[in-house]
Amino acid sequence: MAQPLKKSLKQVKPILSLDKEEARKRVLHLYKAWFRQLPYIVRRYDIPKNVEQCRSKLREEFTKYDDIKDVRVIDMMIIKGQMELKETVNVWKQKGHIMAYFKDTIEPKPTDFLSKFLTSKD
Amino acid sequence: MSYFGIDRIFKVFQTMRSYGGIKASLYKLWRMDSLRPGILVGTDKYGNQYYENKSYFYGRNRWIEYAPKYGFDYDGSQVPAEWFGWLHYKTDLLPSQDPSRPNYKWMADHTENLSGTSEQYVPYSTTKPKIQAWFCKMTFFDGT
Amino acid sequence: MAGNLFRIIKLTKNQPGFLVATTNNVSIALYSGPPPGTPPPQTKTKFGPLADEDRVFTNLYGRHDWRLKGAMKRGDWYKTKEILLKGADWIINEVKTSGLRGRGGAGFPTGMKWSFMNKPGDGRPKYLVVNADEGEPGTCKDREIMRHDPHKLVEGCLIAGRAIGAKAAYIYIRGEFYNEASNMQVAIAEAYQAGFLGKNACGSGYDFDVFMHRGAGAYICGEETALIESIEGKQGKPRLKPPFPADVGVFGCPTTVNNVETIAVSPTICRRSGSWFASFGRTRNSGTKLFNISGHVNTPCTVEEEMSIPLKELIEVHGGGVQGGWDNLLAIIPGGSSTPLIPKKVCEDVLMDFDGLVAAQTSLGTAAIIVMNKQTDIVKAIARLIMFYKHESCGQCTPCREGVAWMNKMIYRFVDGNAKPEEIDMLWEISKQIEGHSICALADGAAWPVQGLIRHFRPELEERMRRFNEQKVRASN
Amino acid sequence: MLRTTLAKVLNGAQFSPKNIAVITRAASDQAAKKPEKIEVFIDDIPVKVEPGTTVLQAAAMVGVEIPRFCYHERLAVAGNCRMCLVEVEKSPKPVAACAMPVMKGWRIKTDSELTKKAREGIMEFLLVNHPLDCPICDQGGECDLQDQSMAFGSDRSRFTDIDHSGKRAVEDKDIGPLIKTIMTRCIHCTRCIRFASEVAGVDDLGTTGRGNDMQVGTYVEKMFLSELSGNVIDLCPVGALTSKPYSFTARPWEIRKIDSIDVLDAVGSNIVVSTRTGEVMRIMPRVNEEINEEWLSDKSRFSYDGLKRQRLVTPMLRDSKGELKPVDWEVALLTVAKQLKNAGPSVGAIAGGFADAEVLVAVKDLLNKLGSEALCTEHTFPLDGSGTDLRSSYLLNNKIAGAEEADFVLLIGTNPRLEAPLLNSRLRKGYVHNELEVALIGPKVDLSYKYVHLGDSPSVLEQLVNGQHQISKKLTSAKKPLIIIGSEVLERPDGGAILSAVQKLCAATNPQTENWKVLNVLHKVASQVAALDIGYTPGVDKIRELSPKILLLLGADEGSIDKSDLSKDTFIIYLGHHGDNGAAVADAILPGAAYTEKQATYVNTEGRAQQTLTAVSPPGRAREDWKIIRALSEIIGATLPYDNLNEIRNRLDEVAPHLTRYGTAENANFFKQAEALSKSVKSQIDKTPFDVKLKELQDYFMTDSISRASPTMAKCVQAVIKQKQSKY
Repeated sequence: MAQPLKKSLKQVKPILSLDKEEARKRVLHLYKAWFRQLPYIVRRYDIPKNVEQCRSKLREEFTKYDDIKDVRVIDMMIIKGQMELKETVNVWKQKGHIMAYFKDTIEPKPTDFLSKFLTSKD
Repeated sequence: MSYFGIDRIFKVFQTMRSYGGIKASLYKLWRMDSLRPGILVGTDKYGNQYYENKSYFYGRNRWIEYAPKYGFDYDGSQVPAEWFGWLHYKTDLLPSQDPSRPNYKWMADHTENLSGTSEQYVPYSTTKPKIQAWFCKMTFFDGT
Repeated sequence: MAGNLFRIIKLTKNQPGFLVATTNNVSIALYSGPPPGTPPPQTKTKFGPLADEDRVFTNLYGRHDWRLKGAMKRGDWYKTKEILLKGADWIINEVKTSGLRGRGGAGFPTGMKWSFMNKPGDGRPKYLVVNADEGEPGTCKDREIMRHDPHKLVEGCLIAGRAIGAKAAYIYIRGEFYNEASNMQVAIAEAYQAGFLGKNACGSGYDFDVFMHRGAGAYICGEETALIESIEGKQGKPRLKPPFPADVGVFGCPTTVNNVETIAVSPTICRRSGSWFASFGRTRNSGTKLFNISGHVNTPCTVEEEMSIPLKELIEVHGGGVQGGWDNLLAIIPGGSSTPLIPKKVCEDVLMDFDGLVAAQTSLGTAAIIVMNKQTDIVKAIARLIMFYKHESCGQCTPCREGVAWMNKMIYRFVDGNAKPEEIDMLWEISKQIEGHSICALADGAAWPVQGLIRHFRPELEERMRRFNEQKVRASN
Repeated sequence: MLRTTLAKVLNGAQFSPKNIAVITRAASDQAAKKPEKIEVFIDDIPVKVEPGTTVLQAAAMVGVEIPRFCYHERLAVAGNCRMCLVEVEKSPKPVAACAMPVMKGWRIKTDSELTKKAREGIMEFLLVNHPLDCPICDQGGECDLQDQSMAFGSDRSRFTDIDHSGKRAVEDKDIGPLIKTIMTRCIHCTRCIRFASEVAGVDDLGTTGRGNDMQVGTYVEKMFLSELSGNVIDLCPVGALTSKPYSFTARPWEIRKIDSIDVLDAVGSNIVVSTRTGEVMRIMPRVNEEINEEWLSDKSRFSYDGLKRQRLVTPMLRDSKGELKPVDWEVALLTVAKQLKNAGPSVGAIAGGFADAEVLVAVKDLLNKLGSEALCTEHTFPLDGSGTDLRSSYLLNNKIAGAEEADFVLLIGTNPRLEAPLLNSRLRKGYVHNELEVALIGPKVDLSYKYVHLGDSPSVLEQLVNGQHQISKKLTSAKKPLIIIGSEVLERPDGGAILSAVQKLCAATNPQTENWKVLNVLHKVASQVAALDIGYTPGVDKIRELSPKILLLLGADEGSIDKSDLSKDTFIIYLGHHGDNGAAVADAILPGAAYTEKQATYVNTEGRAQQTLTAVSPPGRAREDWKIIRALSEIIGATLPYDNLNEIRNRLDEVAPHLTRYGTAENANFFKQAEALSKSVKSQIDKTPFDVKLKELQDYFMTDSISRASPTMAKCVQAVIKQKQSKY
């Protein structure tokens, strides 16, 4: 009973990629697409960031998930990323949505006693 | 003459003359973005002058020249109530000519809108604060 | 009895040898005849009128001298010392034999009440309190005793005090009884001077004091625990029972509270024997009794009569008959204002004693007969009584404080008929809600007259309401 | 009068075979000596009870609650509301459960038709004259009458007389600034009257008139002024007596309730703080049999409005003109830290009456790190003999609850009625129910019960020690003697000699009970015991000697130290929550939290550690006290090793383990050693007569920075003065 179960778990229906290599290609593809669009995004949205900053943010967003190994999860994230890209390029978003990546207005929570004391946050 | 538009040139000169020379005219143009000849129909007590030129199209034929003291800080709220009606075509009667205008002793002086300045009106809370803070009553160290 | 049995059981455990002898003794005590204190069996079938030589109160009408000299001439203070020397058990047995029941209204057997006090003492003194706060409308028997025969009461205090082992007696007299209080005070002073009271009373070696305490005229102070509170100097408000006064009474000491008449007849019982007293009236209702006849009779009076005398005979003989003849009678309140009234058809053959009146759904109370003939506005009469109770309620406990005031409001509307017929049932229910739910019996006394009225005169009430509504309709047209 | 009658009634309870209605705690204790339980049946559930148990108590044992209005377990039985009527099988009338002792084999039916009818009838009668103003009544939502009429009342009204004569109306009475009366709502349960005469010992309340015109009131136009008066508000089952300061401010269902501890005296009463929208709306007592039963003194109950006035909400620094200016925490902390660094070890601290154990230990750690030992409390305690080294010499060793068991109490230089009202209520309880005798050395004050006044001369104490006084015999022969000495006399210069004399006196007594402690010290402020436990030096003499460059006042507002005692350039830091004497002289103010705003540990006069809980957050920029010290330590560079409450509690545990055992009173020991050490004291007792600060009621209300800021307390003082001038 255990054996077929294991098998069926292994053989799942692929979303996009059949193996790791293919997934890797797709990720790189997506990365490049974003990379190319960045100058236009900066101009169209009139955000107070230059292309260089946006590139590092892009890299940061991608490397954030570099520990994910499951192909299906990677595929899902690729789909999400493409959706994001499309929404961004077509200006379906607004300036705030783009700036949300940078989290400029979010203050980090104080961790040490003194800053907690001064900000009155416990 | 009018065919060649020479009369307009005359008019320009006429206007400039009525303003008191080229320098004064240029200043007016700078201040008010237009040069318009008109008949001075009245002055209110704040020094604003009201002009009318019936030859202009209706809607543009009455205007105000704000008192020099305002400089470039003029705005519509500086028009007092009694001239407002004439200026906005609510009435054709000048304030001095209208017998039906109420004029009582208790009527307050006109004030302009002070929003955005340091004297602006700010609403304040009338509820008592939950905590009343303590403030020092000038006690010097030596106890005086 | 339980004590005896307990003692036997205990003995058997410790000393089996004594078992036979002890049980024998007990069996002898049980089978040789009725125990001491049992009244003689009933033989009479006709009761009253009382012969002159059988009267206890021989100066009821004040025709003779009320002071010590006159009283001694009439037999008071005669051989009191010997009675005292016979001891508490003898006196209590004699009173038990006489079948004397409390004359204050509730009719509790006096001998039994006194015997409650004969428990082993705990060092606290015992007291006798005489309830002379006679405030029940229609009742005027105690004042006759106190102003015309005060020495009977003083002597009764001494004897009753001896029976219960009291140290002193307090006579709590109603504030309005000024002359009666004066006479009593004189009588007490005389008794002290003659050596009948105080240290070594009557030379019996027994110390006994009698004090007078004048009340301030509150009806509720006639309730025994309220009376105790009042003596203690507090507001006259009834206490909770238990503890009964026999445990915790005046000043926290065991106390017996008795009516004036109960105390005043006890010397005569001791002198003429309990079985003499028991020969009057039916069993369990024995003795002679002071009856007050007032209202619509030709000669209102207070009279000493035999118990169980028929009501009609009492009124005909002593009251001179109802005004306008017996047929003009409407209703009678047989035992003071707090007892339910009885209509004429019941009055025909009812016997004036505890059991006879209970059978007629009323009560002997203080035997104050209020006669009402057909000129009486019966609803207004009862309403006036409720107003009295409302005014005299102490206000301590809820049913009485709120309920009686409410009843008063309603019944005054009933006088005019300004109510709906359903409200009669409501009033009945309210009176039932009051009855038995309060600390003392005042609330019961306030509820009963209303119940009596509704029980016997409901058509009258409905008729008034009908008339009132008709009038209202007519007025609005 | 009350006392003698009750005492005799209780005697009767011992001897008479029938049982007695007045079942007080003392009486039931006595009955317990004769076990032989009797069996009764409540709704057919059998239960074995002690003889003398009332029906109501027996029903409570099986979990059946019988409705009641007039009955209250801590007051005498009145039995006048009749709400508790229940049917007993074979009894023609229903009996009042609160007053009727059970008899063997009784079958009590609390749910029968008769019982229900009786309750419904009583409810109807109560409502006949009760106004229908629940929507505007402050008791609405926590009203016994409301609840019970829902549970036991009829579902419809038949009060037809509302169309004819209406309801009764009663004029309201002015009985002071604390209690609002709406007498029309009164249902005459007389709980307030019984409380006043039995517990408070003020026979001002009573009934006038009778029948339907009966009124509860003060007989004459007089105010009901007592240090325990507020409790009648809790006792009142309806809205006849409500709290005046709380009136129309909040509804019970809007309120958040937080259990806490009172710190306005050294008793440590348990309280419930009711808050709404971050504001303390009222304070009510919480039951704790060992401390306050369910009473609360007026100062503790009503001075909460002082928590909203005169508050320090922001750090302040004195500028060059000598004026205190609000600043940020950064600025304040940096300035103070600079001063501290410059001063080096020349630092002193004085702890006031509201300082909690956490801040006390934090300040001690900080100062020790800086190399200073000048840690003092505002209130002095003699250091001669064992001094404060042995706990036994500064605790109320026999506990508060133990006071009511005593049979002889000697009070020395104290007025417990005003210094610790709830201890005094225990003494009064002992006096009323337990034949307690009290003697007092000190000024003659009204203790609400009779006592033998031995004069205020210290020579009386000497006579007692020598056994020459007429009362000496009583003291030595008493089975449970108590000696309660006020902390105020120990603050005298000859306090050591007095304490030593009292130690000797205690040694001369012969308590017959095991673990009975004769010596008891009554403190006046909440912080003192914790401070002494942690190791603070009592009294400010040390500060005077050292004259440190920096003085830290931990809410020290009693003016125990004067600016003239210090050098001109002493920098004074005030850490506290109220702008009072201390803040006025300070150079820097660090705003702390009041007791309702922090989770903090307090130790009461009997050595019982208890903690307050945060009911509201500290106002403005105020912070919890120990955190301020912790922040300061970091800026100085001598960081204290605790960052959160748990860590500082662990530190507390290291210093004195009993400080974190909440709810339990750690017993003192080494009595013998303390006594032996006290013999070494050679100083003589002064001839100055003993004195206490709080003599009369008007002295009671405003004693500390919170109550001084409270308008309600000011009104109370005015009311007492006004009452004094009136002819009643």
